[in-house]
Formats: sequence, C-alpha cells, structure tokens
Amino acid sequence: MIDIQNLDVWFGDGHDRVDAVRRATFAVNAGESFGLVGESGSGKSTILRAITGLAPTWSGRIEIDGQILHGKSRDRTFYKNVQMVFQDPYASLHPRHSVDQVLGETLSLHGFRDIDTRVVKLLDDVGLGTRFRFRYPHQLSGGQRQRVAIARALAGEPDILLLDEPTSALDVSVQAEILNLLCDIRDQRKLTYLMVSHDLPVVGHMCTRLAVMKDGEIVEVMDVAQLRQMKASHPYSQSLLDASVAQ
Amino acid sequence: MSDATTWRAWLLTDAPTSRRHARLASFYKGWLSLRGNTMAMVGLGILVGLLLMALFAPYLAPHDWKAQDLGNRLQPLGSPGHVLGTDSLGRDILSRLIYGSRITLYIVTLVALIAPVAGLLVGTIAGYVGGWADVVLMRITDIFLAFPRLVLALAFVAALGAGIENAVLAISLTAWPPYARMARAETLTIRASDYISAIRLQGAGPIRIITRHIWPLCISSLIVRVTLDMAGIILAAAGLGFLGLGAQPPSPEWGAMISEGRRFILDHWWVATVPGLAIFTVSLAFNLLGDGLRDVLDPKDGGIE
Amino acid sequence: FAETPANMLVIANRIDDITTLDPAQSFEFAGSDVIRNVYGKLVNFDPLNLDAGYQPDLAESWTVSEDGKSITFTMREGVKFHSGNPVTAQDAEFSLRRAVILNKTPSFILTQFGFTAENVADTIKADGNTLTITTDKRYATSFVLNCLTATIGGIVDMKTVMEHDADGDLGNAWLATNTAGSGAYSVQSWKPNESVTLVSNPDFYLGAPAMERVIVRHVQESATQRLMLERNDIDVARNLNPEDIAGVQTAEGVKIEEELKGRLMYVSLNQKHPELSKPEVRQAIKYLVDYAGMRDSFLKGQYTIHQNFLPATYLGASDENPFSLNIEKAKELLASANVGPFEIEAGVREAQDRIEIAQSLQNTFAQAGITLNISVGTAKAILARYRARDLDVYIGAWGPDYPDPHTNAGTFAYNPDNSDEAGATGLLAWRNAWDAGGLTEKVDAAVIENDRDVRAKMYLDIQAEFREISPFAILFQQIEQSALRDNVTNFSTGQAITSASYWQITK
Amino acid sequence: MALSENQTERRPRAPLAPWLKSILVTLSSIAVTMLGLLLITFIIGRVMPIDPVLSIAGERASKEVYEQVYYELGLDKPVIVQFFYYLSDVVRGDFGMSLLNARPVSEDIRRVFPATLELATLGVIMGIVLGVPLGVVAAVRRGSWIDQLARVVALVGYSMPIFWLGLMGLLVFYGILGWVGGPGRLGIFFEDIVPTRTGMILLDSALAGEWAVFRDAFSHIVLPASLLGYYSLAYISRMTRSFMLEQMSAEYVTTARVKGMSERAVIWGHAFRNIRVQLITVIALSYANLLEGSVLTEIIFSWPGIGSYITTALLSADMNAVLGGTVVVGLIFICLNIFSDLLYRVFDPRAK
Amino acid sequence: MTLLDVQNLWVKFPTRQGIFDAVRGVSFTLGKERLGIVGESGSGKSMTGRAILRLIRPPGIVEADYIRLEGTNLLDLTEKQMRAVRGQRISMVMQDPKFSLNPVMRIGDQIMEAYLLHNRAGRADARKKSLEMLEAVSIRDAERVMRAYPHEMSGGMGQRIMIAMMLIPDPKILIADEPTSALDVSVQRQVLDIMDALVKERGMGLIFISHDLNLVAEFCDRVLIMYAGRIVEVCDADRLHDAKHPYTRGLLNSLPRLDHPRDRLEVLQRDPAWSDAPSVGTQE
Ligand SMILES: Nc1ncnc2c1ncn2[C@@H]1O[C@H](COP(=O)(O)OP(=O)(O)OP(=O)(O)O)[C@@H](O)[C@H]1O
Ligand SMILES: Nc1ncnc2c1ncn2[C@@H]1O[C@H](COP(=O)(O)OP(=O)(O)OP(=O)(O)O)[C@@H](O)[C@H]1O
Ligand SMILES: [Mg+2]
Ligand SMILES: [Mg+2]
Repeated sequence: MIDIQNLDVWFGDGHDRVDAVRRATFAVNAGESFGLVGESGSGKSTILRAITGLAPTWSGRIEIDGQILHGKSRDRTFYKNVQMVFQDPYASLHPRHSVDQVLGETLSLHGFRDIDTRVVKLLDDVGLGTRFRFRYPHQLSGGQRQRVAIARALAGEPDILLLDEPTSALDVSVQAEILNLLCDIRDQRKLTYLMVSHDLPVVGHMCTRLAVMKDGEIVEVMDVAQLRQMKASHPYSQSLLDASVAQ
Repeated sequence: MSDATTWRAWLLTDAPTSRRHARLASFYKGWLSLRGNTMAMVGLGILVGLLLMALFAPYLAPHDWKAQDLGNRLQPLGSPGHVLGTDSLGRDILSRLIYGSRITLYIVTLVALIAPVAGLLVGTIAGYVGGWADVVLMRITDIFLAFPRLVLALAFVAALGAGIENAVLAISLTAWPPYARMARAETLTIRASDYISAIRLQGAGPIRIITRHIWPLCISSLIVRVTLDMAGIILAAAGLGFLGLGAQPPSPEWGAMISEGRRFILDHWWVATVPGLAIFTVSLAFNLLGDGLRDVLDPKDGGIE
Repeated sequence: FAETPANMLVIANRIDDITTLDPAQSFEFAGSDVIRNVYGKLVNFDPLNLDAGYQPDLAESWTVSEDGKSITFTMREGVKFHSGNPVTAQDAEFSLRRAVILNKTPSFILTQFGFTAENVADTIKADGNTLTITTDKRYATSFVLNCLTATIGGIVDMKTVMEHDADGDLGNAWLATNTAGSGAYSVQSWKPNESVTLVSNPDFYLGAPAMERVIVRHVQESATQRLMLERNDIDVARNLNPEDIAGVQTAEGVKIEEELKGRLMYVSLNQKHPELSKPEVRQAIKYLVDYAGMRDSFLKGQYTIHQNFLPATYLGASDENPFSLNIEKAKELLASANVGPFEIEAGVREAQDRIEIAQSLQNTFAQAGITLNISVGTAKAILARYRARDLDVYIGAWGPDYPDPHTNAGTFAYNPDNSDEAGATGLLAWRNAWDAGGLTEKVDAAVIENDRDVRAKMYLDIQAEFREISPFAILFQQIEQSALRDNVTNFSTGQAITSASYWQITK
Repeated sequence: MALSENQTERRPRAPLAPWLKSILVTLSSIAVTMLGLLLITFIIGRVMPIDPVLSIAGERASKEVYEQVYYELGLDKPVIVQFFYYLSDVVRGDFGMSLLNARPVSEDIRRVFPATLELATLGVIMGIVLGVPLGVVAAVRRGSWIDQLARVVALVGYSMPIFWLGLMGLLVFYGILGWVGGPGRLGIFFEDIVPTRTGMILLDSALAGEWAVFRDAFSHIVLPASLLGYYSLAYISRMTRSFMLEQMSAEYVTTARVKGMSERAVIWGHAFRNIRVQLITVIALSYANLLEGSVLTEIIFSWPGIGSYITTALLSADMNAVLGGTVVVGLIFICLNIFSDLLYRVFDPRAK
Repeated sequence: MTLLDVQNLWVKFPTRQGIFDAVRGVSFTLGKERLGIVGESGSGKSMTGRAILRLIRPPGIVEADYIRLEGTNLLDLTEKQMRAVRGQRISMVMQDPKFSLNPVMRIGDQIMEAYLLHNRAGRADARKKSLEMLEAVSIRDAERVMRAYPHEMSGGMGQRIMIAMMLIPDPKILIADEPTSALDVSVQRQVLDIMDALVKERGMGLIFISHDLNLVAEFCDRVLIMYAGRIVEVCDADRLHDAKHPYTRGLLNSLPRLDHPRDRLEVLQRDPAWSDAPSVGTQE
C-alpha cells in the first residue's frame, strides 16, 4: 500500500540545508497499522509531509497504492485515497469555521452531493452526534476537536490515514477515547494507518509493526511482539524502550 | 422564565442547532463583550448618531445648507436662528454640519471599502503564493509606502481633477500599503498552520484557500486597523480640502468647512472649530470603537477564547 | 521680543512665486518687487508721487524723432552699479538687447515694438552717452516709455553679467539668483519660500536709503502674518485678509494703508458654449452678480466694484459701473433669448476669495435657472484648461503687465485670429473664443495715437462697447491693504502701475 | 502603522556568509525600490495636467516662447528617453535645476531638508520621551483611569486636525502669551549670524557657541516640534500599550514575578526589553513620517521644510524638485527601515 | 513538620456566564516531602500552584481560610512582603520552558538576577553561584549556557535552566508545574532524577504537578487527585494503584500499556456527582 524507498527530505539549500530525513525505507501493507517512533525532531512528521506533498523538497521513491508520486503536486485520486490527522487539534481546525462548514466544504471538494446527510453520518461515525454540528472550534474540547479532524479525514472515504501524533496533545483519559475511535473505524473501513508517535505504549497498542527513527534515519524496523518483549537490536531503540517502561 | 432570558440563553448556548443560530450566537457573544466596554459603546453611540444625522438630515437641518445671506455672515455661536453661527457667506453652520455628515460617511465608507480590500488582496496573494509574486508585490508595496503620501495623493487628485471621489481614491491609494503588509505577515503565519495544510490535503486550490480560509482570519485585525485609521482618513480628506483639492464648493464637507473657516480663526474661531470638533468627535468615536473591537476580535487579546 | 531695529524693515509677504531675479525673465509680483529696488531703469516712477507718471531715472532726458519711431535717451552721469562700474549707454543697450534676444516670457513687452533678435543691432543702439531705440512703426511715446518702466526695462551691469556668461546665455543663469544693478538695494540672499534679504546701496544716486536692510519673509497664512505684526516681529504685513485687517485695526501701534492695485477680478464666458455665445445671455450674466454684496462682505476693503478692463488710475480708465444684481432683468434677458435652464462649469483656482466669489455667483446664477458647477484646481491645472479654451466659465484675476492702457486693451479686446489654430493663448479674448466684435482694429488704432486726450477718449469708447457686448464681466479692482507698524512712513506697494519700493521708507 | 507584523518576514536567513548575502539582498531591494519610486514619480510628473512649461513661461507666454521652453525641457523626446536621461542624472547625484527658482534641486534640498530634520527629530524625541512611558503605564494599569486618560490624550492627538491645533497653539503661546518665538526658524535679529554647517540651526549655533541664537532658535522650534511630538506621541503610546499588553500576559513575566521581582523591575527589566524591537520599528516609522515633512505644520509655522517644498513644487509642476524631494524622502524611508532592521538584529537575539 | 498549610482555597474567575470556579475549596498540607497533584487538563492544578504564590492577577480572585507558610498566612502579607516570599521561600517551575524564559535576556543574567534579588552579593559571586547551580542540574557546558539565549536551548535544557533558576535562592518549597510533560521520554528521566536529588539533599518540600499518573506514582510520596477544581482523592504514591475513586481508577486504566496489551482501552465515565462532592481534606 505504502512503499517508501531511500527517501531524503531536506529544507533549504546550500549552507542552510537541513536534512530532516535520510534514506528512509519501509513499506506498509494494506490494512496494516505501521508506527513511526523516535525522539522529537527525528523527522517523523516530515516523512508524512513528504508523502502528502507538504514538504518542499525530497528525493527517493514514494509509492502509494501502486502510484508513484512526484514532486509536490498530488492529484485528486491521491487526496481521496490518502488523508492525514494532525498532531495538534487546537491548530488543525480553522478558528472561524464551524464543524458544519469544515465537513461540508471537505465533502463538496470531494465532489459529494448529499452533503447534509453525509455530515450527519460523519459526526455519528466519530461519536460526536449532531449536537456539535454548528459549533465553532472554541466551543469544543480537545478530544472533540480531534474527532472533528478525524471526521474530516474520513470525509473523502480514504484507504490510508496518516496520523501525526493524534493524541499527544490530549489528556490520558481523552487519549483512550480517540485511540478506541481510531481502532473502530480502522476495523469498519479497512483502513491502512501510518502513525507517528513518541509514545511507545500508544504505538504498541495501535500498530503491528513500527520503525524507530533517530536524527532523520530509520535505525530499526520491528514488530510489536519484539516491542513487547523489549527486544530491540539497535542500542538507541533499546534505550527508548527502557526509558518508557521505567515508569 | 421571561422571554428575554430564554432568548439570551438561546443565544449564549454552546450547542447551536443551526447555521444561523451558530452565527447569531457568535455575534451575540461578540456584542456582549463589546457592550461590556463602556468606551466602545460611547464610540458606537456617536457613530449611530452620525448615521441617523446623515439619514434624517433634511428633517434635522434648520436651514437650507446652501442658502447664502451675505448680510448675515460670521454670526457667533448662539445667535438667533443660527445655533452654531454662520460662515463667511452667511450660511447656517449647523445645517451644513448636518448635511456634511453625509459626505463624511461617504468618504469613510468608500475608503474603508477600497484601501483594506486592496491591501488584503495584495498582502494575502503575496503571502500565500510566495516566491516571485511575493517579491514583486512587496516591492510595489514598499515603493508606495516610501512615497511621500501627500505627493501621491496630490498627484492623483491633480491628474484626475479635484472632487470628493478622486480625493477618496487618492487617499485609498496611499492607505493600502500598510494593510498589505499586515495581511501578508498574517498570511505567512496562517499559511504554515495545520488547518491550511488540512484543506490543501482535501485538494483545495489557492484561490479557495485565500478567499475562504485566509481572508476571514485577516479581516478581523484589518477591521480593527481600519477603524483606528478612520480618524486619519477623515483628516486626510480634510487635508486635501485644506489645499482646495477635496470636495468641491459649495459642498459642506467638514474638512472644506475648516479650511474655509481657518481664515477667521483669530476673530471668528467657531467657524473652523465647530467642524473641527465634529471631525474630532467622529474620529474619536471610531478610535474608541476600534479599541473595543480589538478586544472582541483579536484572538491574541483573548476576546473570543 | 523687542521691536525690529530702526534701520531695518521686515515685511511679511507671500514670495513663493519668485522664480528668478533676472529682469529679462522675471514676471511675478514678488519678483518685480525685488527687481524694482535693485535695478534702475531708463524711466521710472517716483514712489512718493506715482500720479506724476514716468520720470527720468537712468536716462536724464529723451527726444523723439520726427517720424515718431525713434527715441533717443541721454544717460545720467555719475551713476554707478553696485559693482562700482559706471552706468553707461552701453549697459542700457546691452540690457534691452539682451531681453529681446533671450526672448523670455515678458519679452513681448519689448518685441511688440518690432524688436527681434536679428534687428536689435540696428534698432537698439548706444552712441556715446545716448541710446536710441527705433520701433517698427509709430507708437504713442507714452506707450513706449510706459513699457520701459516694466520690470524687463531693468538696466543690468554688462561687465559683471558677461563675466558670468555661461554657454552664451548672456548671464541668464547667474542673474537668476544674483543681482547686478544700480538701484537702492542689492540682494544679499534669496532663500526660496523663505526670505529675501536686501541691503542698501549707500551710493544710490538719490541718496542712501534709510532702511539699511530690508527683509521680506515668506509667511503663507494671513493669521500668522497678523500675529507677527501684533507681536512686533515684522513691520509690514502684506497679505492680511479682510477679517484680519478688521481685527488688527484695533491693535495698538498698527495702521492700515490702502492702495488701489491694477489687478482685476473677472468672469469670462467661453463663446464656444452655445448658450453663452448669445448676447442676451452674456448680458444677463452681468446682472447676475451680487457686486455690492460681495464687496461689502467677504471682499470687504480689498476690492472695489469696477466693470471696465482698464484699472482706475490708468489712462482712459472709465468709472462707469452700470451693472448691479438684478435677477428680474436677467430673467427677462434670458427669456428674450429663449434660453431655458442650463448648466455650465466654472474653473477657479484654489484660493479662498475666488472660491467664495464662485459660490456667490453660483448662488445668484441659480436664481435665474443657471446651474454653475465649480471645479477647483491648482492654478496651473485650471490655467491649462483655460488656455486650451476648455472651460465654460473662468473666474480669475488679471493684472496689467505695464502701466499703459494697451496692456489690458491688447488682451481683453483684441483678437485678430479667433481660430483654434491661431493658438493666441496670451490673449484673453482668444481664450474665450471671442473674436472681439470689431474692437481689434480700434485697439490697434488707439495704440498709435499720440495725442493723450484723444487716446484716452478712444479707450473710453472701446470700453463702453466692451461692457455691453463682451463675454467678460469685469467685477472688481483690487485694493491692497497693508498693515504696518505705525512708525513706518512712506510705504508704497506701487499702486496699480508699478511695484513696491523701499528706498523712500523711514521709520 | 504597526510593523510589528513584520516579525515573520524577518526570519533569520542564511548561516552561509549571512552578512554578505543579506547585504546583497538589502542593496538590491533598495535599488529596485528606488527605481520604482523614480519611475512612479516620473510617470506622475508626465500624466499630471499641470504643465511644467507653463510654470516657467508663465500664464501670458506667447506660443513661440512656450514652444521654446518646451524644447529646452526636452519634452519633445519620447517619455522613455526622458526617463533615462533623468535616471542617469540622478545616479550622478544631479537632480537637475528647479524650474521654479533656477537653482540646482540638490542645493534646495540641502537647504530645506535640515529644517525638517531638525523639527522632526525634536518632535520624535518628545514623542518617545512622553509616549513610551505613557503607553507602558496604560498597559500595566489597563482599564484604570490613567489608561483612559492616556487613551483620550492619544486619541485627541490622532484626531485633531493638525492645522487647527497649530493655529490655536500659535495664537495662545505666541500671540497671547508670547512664550515662544513666532513663525519661521529664527528671529530677524539672529538671521545669518551663525555659519551654516549642518543646516540645523540648533546644532549650528551650539557648534558656534552662539547661545543667544540657540535660545532664539529653540523658542521658534519648540511649538511646531511639540505639535509634531504630540502627534507621534499619540501613535507611539498606542502602539507601546498594545505591545506591552501582549508581553504582560507572557509566561516569562510570571516567571520574573515568581523570582520575587518588584513590579517595576518586572515591567521595565523584563517586559519592556521585549518590546524594544517592535518599538524601534514603530518609532522609525513615525520618524519617517515626520521626515516626510508635515506640510500643514510647515505652512502654518512658515517653516521652510521639505514637505512644503515638495508640495509647492508639485502644485507648480516643478517636476525636478518633486522628483528630487521624493527620492530623498523615499531614501530616508528606506534607510530608516534598514536601520530599524539592524537594530532589530542587535536587540533580538532570535534574529541572528 | 508542616511547611505549607492550605485551607479551603478557592480560585474564581468572573466570566460572561457568571463566576467560574477554577479551584473549589482545596485543602492540603505539605511537609518535607514530594507531593504530587494529578488530574486531567483544566482540573485546576496550575491554578492551585499559582494561587499559593498569589500570582493570580485580577480579575481572578483567590479566597482561602488561610495559606500558611511556616505559620504565617500568605494572604495577610503586603505585596512587598510577598515578594520576599516568592523565589526565596517558595519557588515555582513553570509549565513550559519555551515561554517561561525571557527570550531577549541571556540565560546567565536571568539566573543571576534570581540570586541577586534575594542575596546581598556581587555579580562575580552570583555568577559563581549560577555556574554551580547549572552544574547541579547536570548542564555540562555551563559557561556557554550562561552566555546563551533561551532560543538556543533545547526543551530539556530549558527545563533544567528553569529548575536551576528557581532553586538558586534556595527556597523552602518548590512547586513544579508539569516540569517534564514537554520533554522526550529520555530527557524526562534526567530531569526527574535531578529534582529527586535536590529534594533529598536540601530537604525541600516539593509540589509536583502532572497529569501522568504513573509518573507521579513512581516519583512522589503522596498524591492529590484533582477533578474539576476539587481534590477527589488523596493517597500515598505507592498505594495509588489501589486507589478507590472511580475517577482515579479510570485515569489509570485508560492508559495503554506495553506489558498488558488490550483490544480496547477503558474509557473514563464521568459522573457529575464527582464535581459536586466536597474536596477531600488532608488535615494531619
Ligand atoms: N520548515 C522547516 N524548515 C527547516 N527545518 C525544518 C522545517 N520543518 C522541520 N524541520 C526540521 O526537520 C527535522 C525533523 O522535523 P519533524 O517535524 O519531522 O520532527 P518530528 O520527528 O515530527 O518531531 P516532533 O516529535 O517534535 O513532532 C527537525 O530537525 C526540524 O527542525
Ligand atoms: N483567566 C482565566 N479566566 C477564566 N478561566 C480561567 C482563567 N485561567 C484559567 N482558567 C480556567 O481554570 C481552570 C483550571 O486551569 P489550570 O491551568 O489550573 O488547569 P491545569 O489543571 O493546570 O490544566 P493543564 O493540565 O492543561 O495545565 C481551567 O478550566 C481554565 O480554563
Ligand atoms: Mg512532529
Ligand atoms: Mg497547567
């Protein structure tokens, strides 16, 4: 489903150049949930942004659902196929658009006609209900906002969801709700997840395989069994594991 | 429970039931916080008064605003029949003031419709598109900013001929660059935000993003700025009038009235002072309202949470 | 804040119109004031007795040839330029030739006598102590001599000027900011829009002036001038408006002096406009002016009603002022021409008094069904339209160029070719597309008439006809009201015929 | 105009030879801006219905004289050619001759600009000295009577026609009270006593040690400068207030309080430090606006400054003078911009 | 022995909808121990901390029967006396180091300032002290850090600098408001270790605010659990996992765990009765 090979992403050029991702290679199968972990600034988000065309410059090979991507432009089928949920629910909703506007606009961009019924259904799907339909972001809690963001991502009925630390800005109690929601819709819609997080237990809960990143490089790809057994082959991954479990 | 309280509750709900409800509720909350600001309400009151005055000018004005009476010129304040006295041609100052409010409103509205919109357009395009468009547009903005303002306005008026419309155009021409800069700076921060990335991921094009997503966010700070600049605008028109290039006689434009009256300022001070005070009051009102609106609209100051 | 020093005169005036100090080029009021005090002329006026007409100045005497075409001037002996060079006939010859050759704007004052760059070698000739000028035909001697009293007649110091000749410009560039004359003063400094400082010439042939320094300060606002005068910071305020005059009159130690000036305020009607070209309409409009109302209100003290193109005090000036506000009569006239309500545009420059005149006209015109739309613009912009025959109505002022009746006759009532191609932009009749209704020949005849009384009569006749048929409604003649500290005596701004002079002033 | 918004535009740039690159970028942007400025001024000069020939030849010029001047001015050449002539002159520092007073424009500007500079500098100093503390206090005591007072004071400055204030000030302080010198830069007595070095009389007289002249010059400048000062005070205090409000709610201010600092130290030692940068931009802008010349103030006070110079020139179609003045004003504007940028780099460690 | 004794603390904010109580009648005491305060976002943890230092600005209102610091009621002190308390006797590490350091001042100056405010000492002395303090919080290149500006520091370093700055006047009590939540797991550890060492060495009282139950359980001696401005439960840290209150239990269970894989996470079911119940007092 997602096949990434030798991906380099950098910002700026010449002496300004920051190599955010170097020679990243991994693949995600259809229906699988794949995690990307690593410390802050290791380039996790950047990989997602490169896939979606939000990163300015990259090289290597990105293949999504058999399609090879080029440059920054993506076509309509890509947007229908691949959607992203952002890290910070407070920043990912337009402060002056109501929930209804957000979802309605997205639906019309994807060419749907029966917008009203779909908005209602989407809200139901993410467990919000129509009570929230006409609220503005400032009238929503963090968890509710994240649900709206997920509903927006689901509007185009994508196959692949890119999740950029979807719960790191949320409370533990709300985190559980969102993670459950994500599991539910994955099962309902047969989605493929590529999920970024720095929280190993969360990745362990959600994913089947994961890649550990450090300084822009993938140091190790392992599966969740290895994770639970705390058996990492790379010393960095091991230290990461130790730190999370020590609590 | 009385009707009023239910209305209030309906408007203050955090679970609106329809689009209209949501919009009304958010307006109402803004209104409430504006209402809490006494100074802003004073400003608003003055402006509403101005509006009413302009609307009902024919009923309010005690005299014909252009009726001359050379034998009865330069009457002092409080003279019989002419509460605010008469001007150099013996016209009733109060009546002229009342009719002049129409022109003042006209100037203010027109400039407010042109300059910020032009600035918004240039600024958001420059900010969002970036690259060459940005460089070119910002250079143009810089040029207009660095240009002596009065020269630009005078040249423009001189080229098109004196008159209120041209004065307004000229003022707008000099007023847009700051708005463009502001809109651009704001666009730059908005552009990088997640919600813009999100809508781009839905396949939205640049025009849609600029008009539907960026403009609504720039507009609030723009409105605040415009109301704060209103005083400047009225005074700029007055300044052009002072140089004889604003409204054409016998139009009772307040700036023109001051410049007519300034010849008598030492002996018949009210002729220039009365319209001066009118300008002062109105610009003060705009300023007060602008300050209040800032509190309501500017998210940074924590108006709307 | 003490008074100004006893040997110093400080004048507040608007001097932003000075563009050059070269007498061959200067053509503005403030510039003429300066040049009058710096340069001697062949003939000139006595500021203490202006009514006497031109008097010998650098020329001691003159004779007119029999055919009336040549005038020979004998130069005064012993007069020196500020440089110390003696004033000679050669200097006079050089100065007049120079003015003709340079051909700057005011040159028509000389070239109307047939002088050209090619013929000056013959027509303007010095011989020893005398200078002879020869005109192309016979003109009234008074006309020629009056023209020589104009600014352009200033005699410059040839030697000094030619030392500063640049690329054959006859010192034009240098003289623009420097002076080389023989008058009572020389210019010490001229800071544009700020001040002109004159210092006295102790060797002035009429005696050293009492005022050793004269400073003319540019002060734009009337109110400001008034405050300065009241605070004793200046001796003379020249641009006070009627209200400030009225206000300052009561101030201690201030007096007001009035002089009739040559400047006329007029309204002209473009004859290209179909309605305005009708004689009845032209006549009606002359009855639609509230002459007395304006004079007694916002123009109070600064203008007097005057309805003829020759300013009072000029040869042949008429004091007939037959028109007054008469709406009924105007309506009758309009009705008799079958003219219904119509709309016209008036151009006026951005000066308060003119705008007020325009508004008063607007008011009275409206009572007879004529809508007057006022376009205010900068002087240059309005003039450009006027010169292009593009305005329906022009409300403006006209001042004579030299103290001879021909100066105004030759522009108001003179238009040999009324076609657009003629481009006679210098003629007011042409600017209003008026063919002058046969007055052109009469003006031509008057200018060569040598009998003073006959000539005067001729001008009176021309004006009588002009009043009735012309598209010009002459409204007012200016009175200059200067406010002075009361210790200033003998102040003169030159009345209608010349400019201000300072050498006779005492304090 | 709040340039505070510009922060985002000034993200630190290249670590690679950053000074070289930024100098190049700055220079080229100045050049482009200047060129645009010249071009527009030039176009304005051409499209205006004010006829430069008329201003030289005068109203009564005959057709021949008119045409002669027309050719002398090179107006028969194509506009592009005229522009390039002009450009090459300007590059050589030659703004041409003023059509109106027959002097080199550069000489005129050397005369009028110091007058404006003197006035604007004094004005802006007054504006800063009073406006900044006023703004800070208003922000700190937000909503108190002192805030309201500061607001009204500032808004009166914002909205009062400057010529009205000017004439009234003149009437009261000069006409009635006689506390200050009248219009003009110097009393008649003191004219031409000190040699012109900088063109700023206060400075010149101080340099020459002529304290009587200095006092007189000061008595003349104090009223117009206060007027301009009041105007910039209004703007500066409003901006200071809003900058301070933003800073006072920042976390680091609480941190400073946690340390046990006194309120005054918190305000001036911490919060104020953070608004210096924004304030500099505002002050520079306000200064630039004053340097543009306040035409009306200059007219009322007979102050021979660049504002009234340009305006007079414009009204009489003296295009060389207008162009020259505009270029100078534009250059100053740009220089101040760069200067405030530089200070920005000095004061804000994040900008490196 | 009791360092701090808070009785019936209320923090109120007037809003358009009426008075909003951010903290409602909280009472607790603090000895020379590590006291954890946990709760979900918005439960009033930070406000409690700030209220103790009287840092709530108008229009916010602080009410309490008393807030006693070693016997003196802080509410009775003048603002001037309060300044002597702040920093010197009670210090607070703010939630987010990124915004809590003055961006345009050198770090050294900011730390030295904290020292000089409460000690009559020369700059050289203050400098020496600051360097020591930086080293105490395991900053390696202390000299360089002194000269640096906050934006040149990583989040972890910033947090450590904050701690150093707040400890330099040697306070009796340190309030640490989520000192580690902005940090990476690996850095988090280091910071905790440092604080732990300092508390032990200096005998300070520590109020540790966090929303991470597991972390608090491990690190603190005693834990207050806050919900909607109230303390719903108090327990010893090592017995946290036996906590009875459904809210506490819910928080504990909602966490995914590497060692206990589950299909679904438990979701907290909020009971309105929780927020109406009175605060659990801790008078000893
Ligand atoms: N627009 C940009 N310009 C320059 N550098 C950037 C830009 N965006 C990101 N970077 C750099 O790229 C690197 C990787 O950033 P990225 O956001 O992918 O990290 P991350 O692993 O998602 O971290 P976090 O957990 O903090 O979200 C970082 O060093 C960052 O500084
Ligand atoms: N100025 C204020 N006006 C009104 N309400 C406020 C104000 N400041 C804080 N609050 C409210 O007080 C409550 C407690 O806030 P507090 O910052 O103590 O939460 P917290 O427990 O620290 O949360 P977090 O974990 O997010 O830091 C919140 O509901 C907040 O919305
Ligand atoms: Mg990230
Ligand atoms: Mg908190």
